[in-house]
Amino acid sequence: MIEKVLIANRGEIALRVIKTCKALGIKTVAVFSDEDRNSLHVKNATESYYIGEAAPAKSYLNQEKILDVMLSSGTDAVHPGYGFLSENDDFARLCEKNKINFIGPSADSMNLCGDKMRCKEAMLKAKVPTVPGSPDLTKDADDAEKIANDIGYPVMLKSVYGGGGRGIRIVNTDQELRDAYETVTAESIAAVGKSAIIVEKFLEKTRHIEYQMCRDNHGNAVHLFERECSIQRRNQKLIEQTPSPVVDEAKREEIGELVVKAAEAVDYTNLGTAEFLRADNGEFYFIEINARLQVEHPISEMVSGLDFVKLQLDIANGEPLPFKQSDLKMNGYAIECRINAEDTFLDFAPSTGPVPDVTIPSGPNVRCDTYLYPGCTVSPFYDSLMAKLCTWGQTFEESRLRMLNALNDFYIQGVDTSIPLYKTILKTDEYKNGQLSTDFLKRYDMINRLKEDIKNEIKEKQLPATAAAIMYSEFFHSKVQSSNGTNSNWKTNG
Amino acid sequence: MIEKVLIANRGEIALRVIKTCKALGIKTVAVFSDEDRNSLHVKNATESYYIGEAAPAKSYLNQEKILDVMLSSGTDAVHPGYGFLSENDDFARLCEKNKINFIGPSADSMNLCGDKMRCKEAMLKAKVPTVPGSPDLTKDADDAEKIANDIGYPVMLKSVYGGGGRGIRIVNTDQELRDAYETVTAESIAAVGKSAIIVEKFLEKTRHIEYQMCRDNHGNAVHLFERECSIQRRNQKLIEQTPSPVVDEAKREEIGELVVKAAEAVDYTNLGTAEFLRADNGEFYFIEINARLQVEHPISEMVSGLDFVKLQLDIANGEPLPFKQSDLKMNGYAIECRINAEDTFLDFAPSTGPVPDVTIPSGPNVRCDTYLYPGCTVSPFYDSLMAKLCTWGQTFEESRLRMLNALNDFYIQGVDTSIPLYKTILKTDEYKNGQLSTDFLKRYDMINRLKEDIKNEIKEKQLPATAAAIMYSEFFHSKVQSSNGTNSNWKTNG
Amino acid sequence: MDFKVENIEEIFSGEVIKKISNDEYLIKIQDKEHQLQILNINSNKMEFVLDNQFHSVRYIENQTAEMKIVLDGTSITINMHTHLDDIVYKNSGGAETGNAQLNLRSQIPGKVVSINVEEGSDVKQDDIICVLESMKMQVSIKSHKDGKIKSLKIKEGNSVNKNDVIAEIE
Amino acid sequence: MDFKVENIEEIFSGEVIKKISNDEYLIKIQDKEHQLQILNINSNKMEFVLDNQFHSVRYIENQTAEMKIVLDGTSITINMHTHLDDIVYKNSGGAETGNAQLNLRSQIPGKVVSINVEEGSDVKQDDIICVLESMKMQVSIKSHKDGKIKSLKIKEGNSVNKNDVIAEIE
Repeated sequence: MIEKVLIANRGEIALRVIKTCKALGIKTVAVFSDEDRNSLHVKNATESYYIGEAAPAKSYLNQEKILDVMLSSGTDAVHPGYGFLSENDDFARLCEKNKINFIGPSADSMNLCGDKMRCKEAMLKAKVPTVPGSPDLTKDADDAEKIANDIGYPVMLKSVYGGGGRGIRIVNTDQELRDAYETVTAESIAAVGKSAIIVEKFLEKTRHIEYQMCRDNHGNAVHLFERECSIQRRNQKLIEQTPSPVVDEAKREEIGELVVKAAEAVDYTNLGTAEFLRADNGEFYFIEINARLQVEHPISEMVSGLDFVKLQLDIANGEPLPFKQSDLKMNGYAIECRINAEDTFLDFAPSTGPVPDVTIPSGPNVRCDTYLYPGCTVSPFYDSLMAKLCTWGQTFEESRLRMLNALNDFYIQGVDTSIPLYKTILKTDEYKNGQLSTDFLKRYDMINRLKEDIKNEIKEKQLPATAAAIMYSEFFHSKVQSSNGTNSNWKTNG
Repeated sequence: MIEKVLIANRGEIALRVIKTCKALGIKTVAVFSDEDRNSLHVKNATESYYIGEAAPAKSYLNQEKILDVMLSSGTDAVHPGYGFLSENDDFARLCEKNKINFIGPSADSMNLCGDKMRCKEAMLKAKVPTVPGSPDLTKDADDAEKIANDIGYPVMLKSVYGGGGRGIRIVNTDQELRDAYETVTAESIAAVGKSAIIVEKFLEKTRHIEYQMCRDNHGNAVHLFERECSIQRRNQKLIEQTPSPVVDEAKREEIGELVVKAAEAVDYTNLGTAEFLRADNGEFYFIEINARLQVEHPISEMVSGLDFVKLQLDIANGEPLPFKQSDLKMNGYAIECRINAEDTFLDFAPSTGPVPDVTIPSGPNVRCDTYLYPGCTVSPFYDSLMAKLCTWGQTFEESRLRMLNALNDFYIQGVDTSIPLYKTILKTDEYKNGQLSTDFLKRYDMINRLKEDIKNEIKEKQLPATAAAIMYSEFFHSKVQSSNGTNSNWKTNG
Repeated sequence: MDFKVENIEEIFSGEVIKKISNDEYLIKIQDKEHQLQILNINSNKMEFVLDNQFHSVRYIENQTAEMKIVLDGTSITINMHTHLDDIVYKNSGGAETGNAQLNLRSQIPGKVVSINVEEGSDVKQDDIICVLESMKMQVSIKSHKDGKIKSLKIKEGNSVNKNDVIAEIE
Repeated sequence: MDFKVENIEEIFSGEVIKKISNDEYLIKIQDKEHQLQILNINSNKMEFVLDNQFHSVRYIENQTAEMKIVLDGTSITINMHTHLDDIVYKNSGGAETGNAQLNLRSQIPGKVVSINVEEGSDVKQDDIICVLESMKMQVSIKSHKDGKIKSLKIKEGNSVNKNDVIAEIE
């Protein structure tokens, strides 16, 4: 039985894991870099250990150091979160060797999932359809160019070690391909220390639909329904929802059966995600397995009623799944907005710095997973996800309205955020009608519509804004001129 | 269609109503007394109007003033919340006369529900079993004493206008009865401006189980399951849960059918609550109808997935219920703890004053309805409920563990709270096993067990507490003596 | 320095041994050394890590020999002195307790709704002296002993705070 | 006083007419009177009720003729002057824009991972000058015009803030 879990991560996901462990009476061990000395995960864990400098390679990716902490603190299990070491099979193997329960799939299965080519082969063997593309890793940019010309532009360059949209570029010409090849290589090396690139046909007007996989150590497997994550920027998800507007009960079951096959094909254990592209003609193509808990898992928790971290712990403890597929029912509609620190109008460039004040939305069927607190700092060393705002409703409309309300309540001082963009998106007919695709933002000209919305919002606030300016002048510029009488006429200065 | 709602209330329930209205795009009008100038309901509503002095009679009970605001602000509906004017049929009639949609039952139905004697008659006629007691209102203390001697002590004195446990006393002797008669009269007059008292047999080791009633203007009625509210102090609910551990599917249906009959017997419309005592032998006795939204409605929202305020608005708009009884399924387990400002060790005496700091718990399946914010004040003019902390779980155990976790996270500086008591209660085997009764606290000696828990908790914290004291002395008493060198030895002063 | 935590018998000795760096200290409690790192501190509040465990403390009230803190959400009173054994606690004396006590104090804040006695009245223990209203509750304040009302310190309609004197009873 | 809210054409005149009580004011905006009550105020923040509507404003930045505020969560810039019509906005000049601009500035904060040019190099518009890394993303900074690198203001491995000069290009 797991009694003490080290969380090899930071930010909201570390807090998320701590929350469930605390409720279950399981001790938690946090690790932190210089940058995270004052972070909430350090304060909420049972114990906290310093592991090095801010740069991930010096701390959150430092396997030896993390292993030291696990051994010296008497930890019996490790939760890797997402990113960092979560899909590093070397780390999983290191834990296995040191008899530390790695909460996730086995190192071998993770290795197979991470190797996009071998994984694809396994899927083809299991009759799970995949996207047309290079049969193997590219040797170099020349090789990639040759394959691209064979299958025809546009193609996608993809680091097999990438994840969450990083290490991916869509290119239309040989020159673009050559530039991108270098960048993807560099990003992949910076993120996980290695790089290997494949080329795939880029399908247009596709939807990103993924399935939560769940398989125990005894071979029992189920899927926990789909999530549609089509609203993206730079191949990274922005807004997710479940159920998908284009998946009905029959389709859910049909693809769900493929997902169970996929999990079996790679001998996957614990929770994971099978990602699919859905072409405009309704066909589903397997793209990859994410061998970890996803950022967007809360919306699946909301519609399934399950606590996924508890489920992960139970599976890691060797317990058999407590349910069969037929026991699982989807209940209601959930939406997640990823609240990023970024400047929407500057091609989503990162925005970092101190956050002197923050108001976190709350209320019935609103959930906000975040590391933010008044006085915290958004660090340039880690990714731009500050908060995950999720809402649930008995209908999609209820969920959408709650999200709009919660977005309005969310105030983050000091950094640019994606909140205004989401307000605009959620109000469009295209979003309401479920006309989703991975190029949603461009297709429907969202950035310009956001600009229009902001202009209108300011226009509506002209009167109180002017009043606020008047009172400021009154109080902080002309104080000396004022009389104290209750009914005296004050003159404005100027 | 309702477009603008005045909320004739304050505190958490005003905020609760505003939340749903906002999401639905309905404008809200808040009213506030001198004491509430800086309260959150004033800040969150679309418009806010001052209505008078702190004492409820001068503001929140001032019907004329509130009507003025409704008429001048162009309000088309009023939500009364609970307490204050919520069960005042004169106010409901005043609204009806002025063509303002009162969100609740008709004035006539409310009058019938509020008159406990006539209501009881109606129930007897509809074959809904009731508690043995006085056939009519008592004329005076003498009359009450006579009835008490007829049915035998212990008896309960109950103001027919009371609610939420106020205006109720259990007495064992003639002398106690005479003292209590005066107090109950005074309390009832203070709260609602009038008083009339009945005497009822007091049943021992009973459970308080209530059903959410729901009936539209077209005669469609359902129940939205039960809540068990047996853990009480001074006849006021402290902890509620749903489902009740002693209600199974068959019992739920059986009593549920009585509830629908009860609603029909008094021509009840909108949401309300039918309260029952469940004797130790399993019999249910109807006690009264609460003709309003209850404090504890969130736990029923959690297991039904419904938004009760939205449902209230829809019914008030004349819409037919969108579901039949057979469409409704209970999902999971929910618990509510009422976080009161009171001193558990001083017979739950009120505790009031400024709250310089507060930490509100949050997280998956945790909901906290509260008016608290850092820097707010708990006023002696209004009731002691500061927050309603609710948790949901797929199992009762999951809900209980989440509640314990959330109670641990809840920090309220400056006033005494019932949080420590709830932590103790939730950890007992008696609570876990569902051995509930309205005398739970006394029966299981909870106050002494709380004392023991607090002692142990402090013992566990001896080491860090001593460290905190050492560092305080170091920093704020001996600063002058200290050297600034990095490795210098500091001497403690002493 | 000696420290005694509330009603726990044990007395702890404690001191700072060494300042390791700007925010790190080595402290000794009952002959055992502990590492302590301060995350932030002001006169009301400190966040610190003790032996790799995070704690948050609010300093509520400080007197020479007594300190009230809230540690990780728990209220704790700490007595401290160079040699705690020598001190006669102020609470252990007989003053102001039980029958000898002159003042009847209110243990709750509230508004005086009625006064049931006059100056000079004879009262028995548990006789109602006055009724207060707070948070819509009526609470009776009863005499703590048999005696005579020497003086009344309240008026109808006025507010009283917690610990205010209601009456002197001799 | 005249006020102009961001890029909205209209110019509003506004003034305080009367102080009604300690925290209540009568103000006039565009010839219409409004009641304003202050709930609390300090130099960074004000909460007020205007015509029975609550608003919260944070004063982020204040200069003589320009004020940046966050009103109910929305960032707004307000220009103000006795007679706003007379002012030539500093932003309407041609300095530091387009082709004439000497400085290439970074619009994001980040660490310099590579520099692709040297001082004296000839560059074309959109040529990559350097690559920054921030939040695990690599972002290329491109030349804003054709020209020659007069000086480079960055070093590999260093951090740059938003608006820092990357290079002078002439």
